[in-house]
Amino acid sequence: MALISAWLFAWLFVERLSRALAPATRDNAGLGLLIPIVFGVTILVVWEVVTRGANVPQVILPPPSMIWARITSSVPTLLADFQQTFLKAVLIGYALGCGLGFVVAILIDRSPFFKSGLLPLGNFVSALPIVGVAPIMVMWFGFDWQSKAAVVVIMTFFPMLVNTVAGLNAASSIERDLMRTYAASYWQTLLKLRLPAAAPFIFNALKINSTLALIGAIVAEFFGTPIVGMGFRISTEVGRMNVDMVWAEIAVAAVAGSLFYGVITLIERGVTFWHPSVRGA
Amino acid sequence: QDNVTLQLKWVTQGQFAGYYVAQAKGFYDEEGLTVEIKPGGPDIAPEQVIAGGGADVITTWMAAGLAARERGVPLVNIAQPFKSSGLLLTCLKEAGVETTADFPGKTLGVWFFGNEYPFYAWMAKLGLSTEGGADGVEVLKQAFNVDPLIQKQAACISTMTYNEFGQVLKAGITPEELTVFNYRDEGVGMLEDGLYVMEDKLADPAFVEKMTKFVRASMKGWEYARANPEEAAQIVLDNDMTGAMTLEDQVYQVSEINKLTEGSTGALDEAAYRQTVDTLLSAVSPDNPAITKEPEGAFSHVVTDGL
Amino acid sequence: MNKAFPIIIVLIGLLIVWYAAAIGMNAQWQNDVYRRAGTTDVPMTQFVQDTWNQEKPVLPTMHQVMGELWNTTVLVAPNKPRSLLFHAWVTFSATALGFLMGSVLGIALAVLIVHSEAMNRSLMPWIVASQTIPILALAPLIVVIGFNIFTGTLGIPTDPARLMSKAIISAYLSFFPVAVGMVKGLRSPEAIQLDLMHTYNASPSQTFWKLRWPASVPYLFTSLKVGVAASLVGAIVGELPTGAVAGLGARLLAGSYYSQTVQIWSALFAASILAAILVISVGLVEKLVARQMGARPA
Amino acid sequence: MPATVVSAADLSLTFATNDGPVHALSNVNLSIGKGEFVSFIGPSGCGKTTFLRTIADLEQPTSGTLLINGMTPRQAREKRAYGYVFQAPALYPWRTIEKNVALPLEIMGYSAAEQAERIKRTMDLVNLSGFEKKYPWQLSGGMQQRASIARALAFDADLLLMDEPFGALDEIVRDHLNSELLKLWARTQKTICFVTHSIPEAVYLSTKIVVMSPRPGRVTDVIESTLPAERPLDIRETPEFLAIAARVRDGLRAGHSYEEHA
Amino acid sequence: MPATVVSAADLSLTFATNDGPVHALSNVNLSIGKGEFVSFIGPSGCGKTTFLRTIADLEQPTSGTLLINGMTPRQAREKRAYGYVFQAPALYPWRTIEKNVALPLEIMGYSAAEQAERIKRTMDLVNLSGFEKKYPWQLSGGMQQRASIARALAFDADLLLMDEPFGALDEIVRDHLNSELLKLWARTQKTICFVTHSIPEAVYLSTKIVVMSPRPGRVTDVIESTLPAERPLDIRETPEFLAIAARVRDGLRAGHSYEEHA
Ligand SMILES: Nc1ncnc2c1ncn2[C@@H]1O[C@H](COP(=O)(O)OP(=O)(O)OP(=O)(O)O)[C@@H](O)[C@H]1O
Ligand SMILES: Nc1ncnc2c1ncn2[C@@H]1O[C@H](COP(=O)(O)OP(=O)(O)OP(=O)(O)O)[C@@H](O)[C@H]1O
Ligand SMILES: Cc1ncc(C[n+]2csc(CCO)c2C)c(N)n1
Ligand SMILES: [Mg+2]
Ligand SMILES: [Mg+2]
Repeated sequence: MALISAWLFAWLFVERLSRALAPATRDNAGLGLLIPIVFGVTILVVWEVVTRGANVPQVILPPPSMIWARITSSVPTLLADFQQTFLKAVLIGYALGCGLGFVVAILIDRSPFFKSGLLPLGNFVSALPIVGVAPIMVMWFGFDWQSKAAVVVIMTFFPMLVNTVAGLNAASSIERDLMRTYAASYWQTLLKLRLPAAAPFIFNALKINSTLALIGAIVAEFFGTPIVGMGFRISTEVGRMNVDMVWAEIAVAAVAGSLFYGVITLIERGVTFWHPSVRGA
Repeated sequence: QDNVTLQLKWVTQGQFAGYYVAQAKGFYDEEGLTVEIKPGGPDIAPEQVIAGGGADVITTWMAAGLAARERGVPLVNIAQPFKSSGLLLTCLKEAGVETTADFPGKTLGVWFFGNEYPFYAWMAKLGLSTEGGADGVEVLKQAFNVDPLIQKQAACISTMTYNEFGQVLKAGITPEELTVFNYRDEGVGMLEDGLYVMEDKLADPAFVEKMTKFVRASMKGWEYARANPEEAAQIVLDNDMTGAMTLEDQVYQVSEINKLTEGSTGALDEAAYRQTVDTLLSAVSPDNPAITKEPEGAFSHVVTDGL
Repeated sequence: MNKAFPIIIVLIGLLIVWYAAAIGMNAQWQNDVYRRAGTTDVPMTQFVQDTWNQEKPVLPTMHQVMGELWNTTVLVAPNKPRSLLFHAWVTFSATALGFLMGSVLGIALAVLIVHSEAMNRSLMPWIVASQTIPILALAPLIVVIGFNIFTGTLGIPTDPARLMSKAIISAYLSFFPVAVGMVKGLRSPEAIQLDLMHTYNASPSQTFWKLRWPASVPYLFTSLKVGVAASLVGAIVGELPTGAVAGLGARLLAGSYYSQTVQIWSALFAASILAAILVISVGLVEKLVARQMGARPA
Repeated sequence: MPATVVSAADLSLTFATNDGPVHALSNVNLSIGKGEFVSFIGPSGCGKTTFLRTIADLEQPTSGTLLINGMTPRQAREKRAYGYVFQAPALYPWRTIEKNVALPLEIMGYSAAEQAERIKRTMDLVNLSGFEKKYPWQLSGGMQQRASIARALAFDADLLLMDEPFGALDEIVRDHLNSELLKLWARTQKTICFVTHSIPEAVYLSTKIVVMSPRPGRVTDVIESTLPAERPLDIRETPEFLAIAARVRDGLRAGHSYEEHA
Repeated sequence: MPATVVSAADLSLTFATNDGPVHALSNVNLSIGKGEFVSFIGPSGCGKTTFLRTIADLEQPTSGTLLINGMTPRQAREKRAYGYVFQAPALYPWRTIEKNVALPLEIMGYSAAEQAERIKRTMDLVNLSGFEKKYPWQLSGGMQQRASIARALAFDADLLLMDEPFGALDEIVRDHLNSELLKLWARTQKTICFVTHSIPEAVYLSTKIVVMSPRPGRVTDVIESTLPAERPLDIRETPEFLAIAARVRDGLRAGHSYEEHA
């Protein structure tokens, strides 16, 4: 109840604020950022008050101030974990997984043979449960980040596949007809028409995958890892009742994931500037 | 009828045979108790569950229980059905481990999630760094199976006498091929599977009464399991909802567990408690701060006195 | 070209790779076995056969997995814990419930975001952040505390409560792809199509139902496909914290505690088959709806 | 003197684009009375569409004032003061033709019976009976354009904004629709703003012809027609008609010569 | 006698739709010689676009034969035998206008310098200089249409298929482009198939006028123009011109009367 009313309050405040700022914020990134920040700060304050006020045991939910203290005092650990999980497993797995999904989508698109041969298999890996896959990957690729990257590849593959396949069908028939009149080759049509038209879909997948990759890498670390990494830290510190450290890692994950997502959104805005959803109606 | 919720530290298996037997054989009923046994799992911290009000009593290892106590969950040991510990470090001779002197430079698999305290205490005692390198040991967070040993990804892995060690043997590796370190023998043994409740509840005589009945029935269950290991294994199997276990494994497990519960009246042996606390306090480090100061009131005989 | 033909070819190719890999990956263990038994001079055919039929192989073979699948579906009553169908059903019900909740939530959020700038600015960053929180870290919290609230405060019986806690994780994972896709989809109408609504002074709800919603359908279905797969992952992950309950996730985990590779793989296959069925079902609905909406055949 | 429906004073509109501002409208002054039929003619890109869109509250003027029935464009739009035929058909691809025509009727809450009746009437008017159940991509370009005209005529707005509605139609249909439009106009006393590229069409239909020229978009001439209200098709051969047409053509040409040296 | 570029014999094309078949083309027989300028005129929906699309290998005939330069439409397309101006502009929204015009040049592998030169020339031709860097949605309807004409003219196909290319243009630009097109045609001896709704335009431009009528789409009249090759704009007032125009109009009207009683 308290949480809901707090959220409502925060939202109302933000609504007012964004109304007031609406004309001004159009092109003002600084003011645009203000709104989510105000919203976030409100939530944090309420969180602090509730956990302290209601005396919630810290092993269940520590207050933000305590989490912050933990973050500042554990910078080297957090940094090492971040490097292990994000810079290695996530980024590499993400690149490979998205790349693979994309390539398979093109293969499927390219030949009817692969379309009926690979697409069903694609569906098949869509939900290969990370729980089952992670131990197998550890078995195959060892304890280090490689096995986590492999899990990330599997997790990010399917969203990319589905979105690219859908995107490649997004070009309108008259736009395709134009290419036919030029007797454009498959690759020319792909490059100059169908990929640009597919871009909004592809970016969808890139965005979804940016968060999925992080989840995948962290969860995969629950199934065997060297003693570094965000997932390792989370699972270990829960067992040690250091819930503040858990939340510190979660905070790092949230910030890293949001930045990752934000960067992709920025690239999306640049690349699909022409799409009505970006052009703004 | 009184209701009791018991949160286990791990999944349904022979390790908890006493409780399942007590339930199946009606020992709880006889005491006027309705007991719900909640299986645990790799990410269930019973300490968290009881702090959140999800259980009346939990089983956990003493090191984890004391650690939780220091972090604001006032757990109190009310009974200790496991007299001795079953944690082993199992190594392949082939990998070059015969004695503790061979550890430097090796990769060792360790269970975390509150199970790592004995290991760190041991390494502290041996004066080995856990940061890897030629003078230290490389630590792996081991999943809860024996794959790393069988696939030779680690020189040593953690096992329990009653479970993983059996798996290693069953996989065809002979005892001659193995070097086995028992934590107890290395002087870093710690009390396992005890029963813990929240301190404030013990102020309520009705609760103490309820727990007394619970412990009494449970100990009866353990006794029965020792007398009828096969039947106990079958009872455990009946309670396994995953359908993944085999009777053979559980029979082995129950019979091994019986060795650990042998001789326990349920009451905590204060000498064993001291040894656990001392080991933990001897190995305090920033990496491994299970506890940093002498615990106060971490156990109580009020329940077992009433047995 | 016959539709089944390519699948068969691809499958055969895959099988060849698979069996070849099985020889390689299981060889080390097999050699150890021979060494312990003191056997020497094993003929190649025998060696290959042995690597394909180990009890706990690194990589089990197709026939082992299929055999296990057969044993645990056809040969066991479907209401027994031994039966994979039983576990698949448990997982499926959480998936379906979670998918339903997740899709509704995802669509609702997308609608709010598209219609209110304040929502867009205040919600979107937090929705993203919510997805970067590793669910497994929260899963115990949800399963444990959620479960307690359901059974304790709300007085719901154990089984539905467990279902709900899993469904919540499932929904948590699936709402995001749906929300992201639908935000894009609901913003995809061309300016001129929106202008038309503007000239009619259509209310936001009219614009939504008559324009934004139908225009977003291609995005909706791609999102739903990803969403349903995510739901299944969520349901399985939700079965993790409590290792010994029913469901494919619990089965996988329990299998892994005893290194029952064949059992793990068969559960993995069961999960994948379930996923494929779910995704293909969404695809079928998509085709139906597209036809209903007069889509131009490709 | 009739009430003023549209009055623009010093209206300017500038688009900001990636390579500099485009002055689509510059100091437009114009007033359109109730019941007038005003044609807009001018070289491509001179701002005709932009002006109509501004009236329709689809673009916001950069400066100047614009009043519709004494209200702001926004208020007028909210009162559903006008029907708009866009330059492109803008049919919704997931609706059949008849459902596309029904769209504004649904939105404005007409009864089912009323809808059916109006759909039938306007589909007949634009000669599309028999194609009710087809989807837009199954129609030819001209048929799509006619469907969009039917859609705008299906409900009764007092002001009609039509952007090259007959551009994709052949002479015969065009003549037919021209006279139907005139009949409708005479019967209902609607005010009509009509963009066209055909000088004869402009002269034949209008009470007032607005000639525009580009870069920046301006009104260069406003010609009040002296033709009688009653206009048979062969009025197009009268000297009076030809005189007006010549004046329009001159205005147009002037705009072009400007463009050609820009 | 010049070589035959397009020859259709008993060509029929039927679309299957949700509510029954649509006979878009029915037994069309037509032959177009090299260097001819053929206009297609007919009521909206009579199959003009469909016929052009069939020539371009974008639709497959249901029956009959169609040969382009003695080849199947497919082979001809693969040889890049024609340039096509669609009825709708079909510009790619992610490309600027100049990049849209460059599209076929890129595909056909022209050098960068050649591309720049051709873009400049055709953009000038359609009067779009100064708009090179704009995106399609920043242009008016007529400007988009002109951009699509520039795109089709940028490369040198011997056969031009133009579907109402000047529909959205005003008279002045239209006259300008008409004469430019005639010049181009005279200079290069291209074969041009040209769909239009304007009778004067058809008569002014063509060596042959094909009149079509709908449901089912048929060719009802083929008029060989007797006008001289050299055609100043004022040829449109000559009796000969008016006579041909009258015959076209009659053909058109006949098609319509048919439609009106269908
Ligand atoms: N959204 C826009 N962004 C930038 N510039 C625009 C936009 N819309 C129109 N313009 C520019 O405004 C000018 C006027 O365009 P408008 O569409 O009003 O012309 P028009 O008179 O309707 O022409 P046509 O007869 O070709 O349809 C043009 O130069 C065009 O490029
Ligand atoms: N893809 C399609 N599916 C079904 N019917 C179609 C399709 N394309 C065209 N038609 C039908 O074929 C007939 C001829 O259409 P076409 O586009 O060739 O006409 P047109 O002569 O170009 O007309 P306009 O002058 O209006 O462009 C029309 O009745 C139309 O409804
Ligand atoms: C949460 C949790 N994880 C691991 C152990 C250690 N442990 C003790 S018994 C057992 C199962 C195998 O026998 C394992 C892994 C534990 N106690 N609790
Ligand atoms: Mg315009
Ligand atoms: Mg056409």
